[in-house]
Amino acid sequence: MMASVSLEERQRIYRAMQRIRRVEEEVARLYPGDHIKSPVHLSIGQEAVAVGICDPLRAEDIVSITYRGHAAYLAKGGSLPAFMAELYGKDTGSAGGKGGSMHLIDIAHGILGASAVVGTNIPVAAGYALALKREGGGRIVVCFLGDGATEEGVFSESLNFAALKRLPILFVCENNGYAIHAPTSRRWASDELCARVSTYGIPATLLAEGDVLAIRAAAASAYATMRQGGGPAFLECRTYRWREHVGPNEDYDAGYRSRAELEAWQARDQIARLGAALDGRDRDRIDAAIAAEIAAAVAFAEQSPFPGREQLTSDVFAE
Amino acid sequence: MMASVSLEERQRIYRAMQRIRRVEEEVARLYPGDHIKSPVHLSIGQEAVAVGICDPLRAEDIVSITYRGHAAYLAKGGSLPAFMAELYGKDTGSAGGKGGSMHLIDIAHGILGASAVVGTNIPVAAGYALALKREGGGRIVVCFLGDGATEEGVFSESLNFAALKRLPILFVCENNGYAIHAPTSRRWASDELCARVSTYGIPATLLAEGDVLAIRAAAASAYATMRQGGGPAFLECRTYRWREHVGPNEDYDAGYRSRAELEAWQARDQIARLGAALDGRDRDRIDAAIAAEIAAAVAFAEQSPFPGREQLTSDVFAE
Amino acid sequence: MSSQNSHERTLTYVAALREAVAQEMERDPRVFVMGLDVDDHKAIQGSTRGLLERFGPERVFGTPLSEDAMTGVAIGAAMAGLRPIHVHIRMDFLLLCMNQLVNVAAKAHYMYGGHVKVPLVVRSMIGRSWGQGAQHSQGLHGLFMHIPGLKVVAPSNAYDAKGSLIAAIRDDNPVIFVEHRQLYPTEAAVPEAPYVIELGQARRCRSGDDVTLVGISQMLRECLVAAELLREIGIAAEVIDPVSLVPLDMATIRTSARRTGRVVVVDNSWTSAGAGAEITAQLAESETGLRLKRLGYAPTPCPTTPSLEAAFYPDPASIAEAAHALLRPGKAWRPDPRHAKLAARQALPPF
Amino acid sequence: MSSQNSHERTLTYVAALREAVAQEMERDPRVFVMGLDVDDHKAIQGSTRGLLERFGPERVFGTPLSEDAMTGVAIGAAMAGLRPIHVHIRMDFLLLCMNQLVNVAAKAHYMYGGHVKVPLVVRSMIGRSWGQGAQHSQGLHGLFMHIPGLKVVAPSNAYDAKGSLIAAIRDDNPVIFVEHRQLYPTEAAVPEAPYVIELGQARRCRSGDDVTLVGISQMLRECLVAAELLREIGIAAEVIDPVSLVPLDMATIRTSARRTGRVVVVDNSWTSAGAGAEITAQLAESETGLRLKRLGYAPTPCPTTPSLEAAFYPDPASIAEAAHALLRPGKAWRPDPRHAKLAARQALPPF
Ligand SMILES: Cc1ncc(C[n+]2csc(CCOP(=O)(O)OP(=O)(O)O)c2C)c(N)n1
Ligand SMILES: Cc1ncc(C[n+]2csc(CCOP(=O)(O)OP(=O)(O)O)c2C)c(N)n1
Ligand SMILES: [Mg+2]
Ligand SMILES: [Mg+2]
Repeated sequence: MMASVSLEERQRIYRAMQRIRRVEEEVARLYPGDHIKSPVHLSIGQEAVAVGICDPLRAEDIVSITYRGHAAYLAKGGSLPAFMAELYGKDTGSAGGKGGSMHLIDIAHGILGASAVVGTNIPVAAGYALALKREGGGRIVVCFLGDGATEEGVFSESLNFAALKRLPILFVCENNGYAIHAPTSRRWASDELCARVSTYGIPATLLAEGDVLAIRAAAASAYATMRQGGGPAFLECRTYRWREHVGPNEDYDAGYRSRAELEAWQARDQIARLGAALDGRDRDRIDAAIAAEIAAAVAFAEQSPFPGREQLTSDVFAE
Repeated sequence: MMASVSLEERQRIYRAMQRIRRVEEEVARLYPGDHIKSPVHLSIGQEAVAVGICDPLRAEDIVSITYRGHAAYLAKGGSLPAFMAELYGKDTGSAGGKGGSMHLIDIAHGILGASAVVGTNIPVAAGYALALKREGGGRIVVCFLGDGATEEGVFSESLNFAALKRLPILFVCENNGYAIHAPTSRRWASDELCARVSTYGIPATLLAEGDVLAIRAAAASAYATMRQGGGPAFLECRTYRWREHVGPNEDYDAGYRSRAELEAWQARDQIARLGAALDGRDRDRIDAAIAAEIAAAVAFAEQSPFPGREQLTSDVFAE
Repeated sequence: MSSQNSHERTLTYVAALREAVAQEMERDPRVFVMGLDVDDHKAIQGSTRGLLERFGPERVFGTPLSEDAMTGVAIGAAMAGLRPIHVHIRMDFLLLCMNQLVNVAAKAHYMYGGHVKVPLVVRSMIGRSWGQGAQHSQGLHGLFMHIPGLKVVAPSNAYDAKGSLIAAIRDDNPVIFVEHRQLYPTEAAVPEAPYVIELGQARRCRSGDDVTLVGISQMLRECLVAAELLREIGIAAEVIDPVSLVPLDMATIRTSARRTGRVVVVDNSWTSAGAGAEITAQLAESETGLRLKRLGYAPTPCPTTPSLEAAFYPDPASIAEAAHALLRPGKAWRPDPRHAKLAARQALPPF
Repeated sequence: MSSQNSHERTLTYVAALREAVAQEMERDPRVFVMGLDVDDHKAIQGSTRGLLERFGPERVFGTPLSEDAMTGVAIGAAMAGLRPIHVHIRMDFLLLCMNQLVNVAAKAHYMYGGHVKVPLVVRSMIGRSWGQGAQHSQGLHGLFMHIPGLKVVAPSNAYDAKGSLIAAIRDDNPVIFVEHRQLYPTEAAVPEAPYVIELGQARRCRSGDDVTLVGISQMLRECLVAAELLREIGIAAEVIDPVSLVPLDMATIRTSARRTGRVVVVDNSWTSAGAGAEITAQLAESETGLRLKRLGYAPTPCPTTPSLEAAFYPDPASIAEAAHALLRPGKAWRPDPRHAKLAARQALPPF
């Protein structure tokens, strides 16, 4: 797969994944300092999905993200300073400090607001796709969702509607094997998710390896069909959350999963893999730029003011 | 199929279907007189499903019915006088006049209360099955649902849970092709319902012909497995509602469906078919007994008192 | 309504709803209608009749039975700049939509720092009639009044129905629009040209100095009859229609209450923690010395049998009785039921 | 609580909940616990810890993310004679369960003529803390108070938590059991033997003649601190905990209101059409001349940033200020915020 991807593309993909990883590591580092004012659900380990999916998107396309949405937010081009300021609860945050980590949004970059209620974003994304279909300009929506979200009835309802109306939407299930601490084996009667989705007439593909280039290729091919009115598509991307469900730490001592599981996924870490294939100096240059960008974003967040009291009652209703 | 079924069984099945048909025809006849005090959703034309499913059940088994539940209520052995009195809004009705046609119940005969909110009975039935599984006595639950109910998210959620816990429950989809006036083709992205259900690991069978003996055989074989811990099963029974969605009349002039559709189903009407294969005098004897039973039930309903005012506030809470 | 004269056109409530939507769809291509059965021959008891033929299936479409997802779809479309009207033939079915309405629609504008809007109208009908029973007759507007970010409107007549529905469609926020099945055939003078009834303005429908009756949705009509019954025994009742519940025009209610000193709030729902509780509590917080009383559904699920259903709802007689009790606490009085029925026929049509 | 002495055992709220469930499961094999994550190592912040080990996976099990169906499953199991306790780590998630809770659980006993019972307990937590935000911190008990057929309990301390949870489990009706995250670590004297706190009995937590403070759930604690602040300026506040909201012991509240003439109702939710509205309206209907005031969440979704979140909630200072305003309408007064914090530390632990 790697051979067919240009050097420039490989650099871009490496950069995108590494940037997410480094941002989240920084969030984890800062977290105990109580500057970050809301619960954080880190994607460390899952970056390949967000990047593989978002890399072939156009700027005017839309992504709908979850409370575990840092990766997709950044991959789609969401503002890093606004992100960091939002985590800090600042007036300059993406939601003016009212949303926090679980409610990231960046409409200018096509990122719909994240919801903290699992599955809730799925029909909303479908509704956005309905509007884009009427618009007729070939724009599409990507809807991220977790493996747990597929258990919510609204997932099935949304699939049926999207297929019925042939909406331009790609559903991406980030299957990290767990909902909080419960493995899929204790929540799913079977793992035939793709087979189930395809009974709606939605092409469904399982990507079991976490390979960023394979994900990207599958996404790109789905988009091409969708832009021509091909209707919805579905990708199940197996992946792995390296940290605890919520918060900055690891939790392999909790007993619900083993470090061996982590190690298997770390062995195919896409950042390491793509990084290793780059020229060392190129990689260092990229890494240094990322570090500088993150430092600037943190400084921006730190220096921004908190929203004033009068903001409490603003924006309840749109005028 | 018919050959393997004894004369006694054929008489019983004919009687059960004919009794439902005649009861509902009587309801339709009475309806304009305003004695019946709530909306009625008739099953005329669909009797074969209720009877095929309920005939092999044991008295101690449970069925969960819908607002279109007259047929299953009667097939499972629900009291006819209490049914008629309930439609009349009388104190002697199955719910003391508080429920009406849409909320039939007969706990003594294993009939869980019907709900007027589509799909709502599905998880409730699964919960009952959970209790029966714990009981361990081999009792089972049958859950009736319409084709429209499969679109509600709770249907998918319930399938997953039932399969995960291997609950003793048979889901029976009475697919009459319409939800109110909307055909499945305008609501379903595809008709691969059985394929979808089977992805949960639930054996799913389509019975497309409305043949009462085929339905009965499929149900009986499912029950045998379920009683031995085999977990849930699913039957999709195609059928046809001869009358309007709600109310006593036909509605082939409304434009949403053709009389030809009706006629195709009437041509394989199971009551006519089984009736024709019986000895004429046997049939007459059965029919006369049904007529007498219905007349008695109507008289009972008419003569019963309305609930007194004090009933308004009773039974809000169980003491 | 304000300036009726004999040349004015009268319209039923249901026709007024239909006209409001058709005119708005004509004016604004972003407006569209979705919901179970909006496009069949019954057309939600006529309220969506003709829209499909006129605006086509892209702007008028039935949906699968998936209220939860369809609400999310409407919200997403609204975020994208369209202006959906999501129709439910029963308000009871909104209980399947609560997560999307409360957790998303109500909060999105605020929670996302003002970056999105949700111009969504949710039309639904209180289904009272002929043994509809516990799950097909609920008025649930009180639930939505509890949640910041939702507007709630419940017009009682054709004139307000048209104007407030147009206002709701033009509003950039989610609006829960509450209809009542028994209001559908009622008539009022309704101008043909589009007009807006501002949300948050109550209407004084009848003036009087002895007692104030506040009637919500169809209960407004019951209050008008009750006022007639009270007039017959020399009590002058003022009757107020809040029209919109969020925003709520307490000023008009308060002004009346100050004058009469007695208020009966009659809701088309349960009293406990409902619209009646809110109005009563606001009055009690700002005034002392008022005599206040709420009426609403009996504190039970709705029974189907008419012998119980009749007692479940407030009616002109019970409203008049409650008003009388506030005025003359010692003396019990209740209008003769047959006479109350007669009065209803005389007092009401045409509205 | 009533008869504390130094030999009594103290327990945290969370331990009291756990003990109540364990003792009831021991006593009655029909009782079982289900819900997302009840069986993981976090055990719903400890409130279900140890149950799985003790009672096994048939009686303590996690569920898929399917709140709607799981509520139906619990209802069905209850109809079959079991006694489910369905646990939600956030009350916000009950919005996915509204159809089953309101259309089925609340109505089943009535709608089916008394032929079924639904002995179901729905435990859920108001999630306030650390930037939980708009969708993870709501108190929604007001919605359930609107619906006949549901009981609603919201204990504010470990003693009541144990006793009222046992009462809820033994009750033959659906009970919405409201917990508050910030109450979990609070301690009270809690007898080891099982005991029942009858639902529908309010508790007078502090007596005083000048003003009555009614505090719901965690707001009871804020009221106790406010009472301290008021004492410092010579105002004697009576503090009442309704404990259960349905049934609601208005007699106790009314008796206090008659004596003090002034009532502030402080809820852990929005005021509009909520629990505060109900209590205020009932007072206003039966008494005239009371001075009444509601406090609750700001009329907005809950913001995450602490600079706004602090102003979103009532606190001892704002409660004391409101009480003072009822007593001395002319003069504005507000306790010094730093002093108010100090008072909180002194007034509260141990409860
Ligand atoms: C409707 C709802 N139920 C429960 C929760 C609590 N909860 C938060 S995250 C989560 C797990 C979701 O799992 P999954 O969809 O696989 O996403 P992941 O966290 O693994 O990315 C749960 C149960 C919630 N937020 N919303
Ligand atoms: C949740 C819900 N949505 C909508 C309705 C209105 N409604 C009543 S019956 C019905 C059609 C149901 O179709 P189906 O499940 O196929 O059953 P059938 O009536 O054909 O037997 C609808 C939409 C309802 N009762 N409940
Ligand atoms: Mg997951
Ligand atoms: Mg059907």
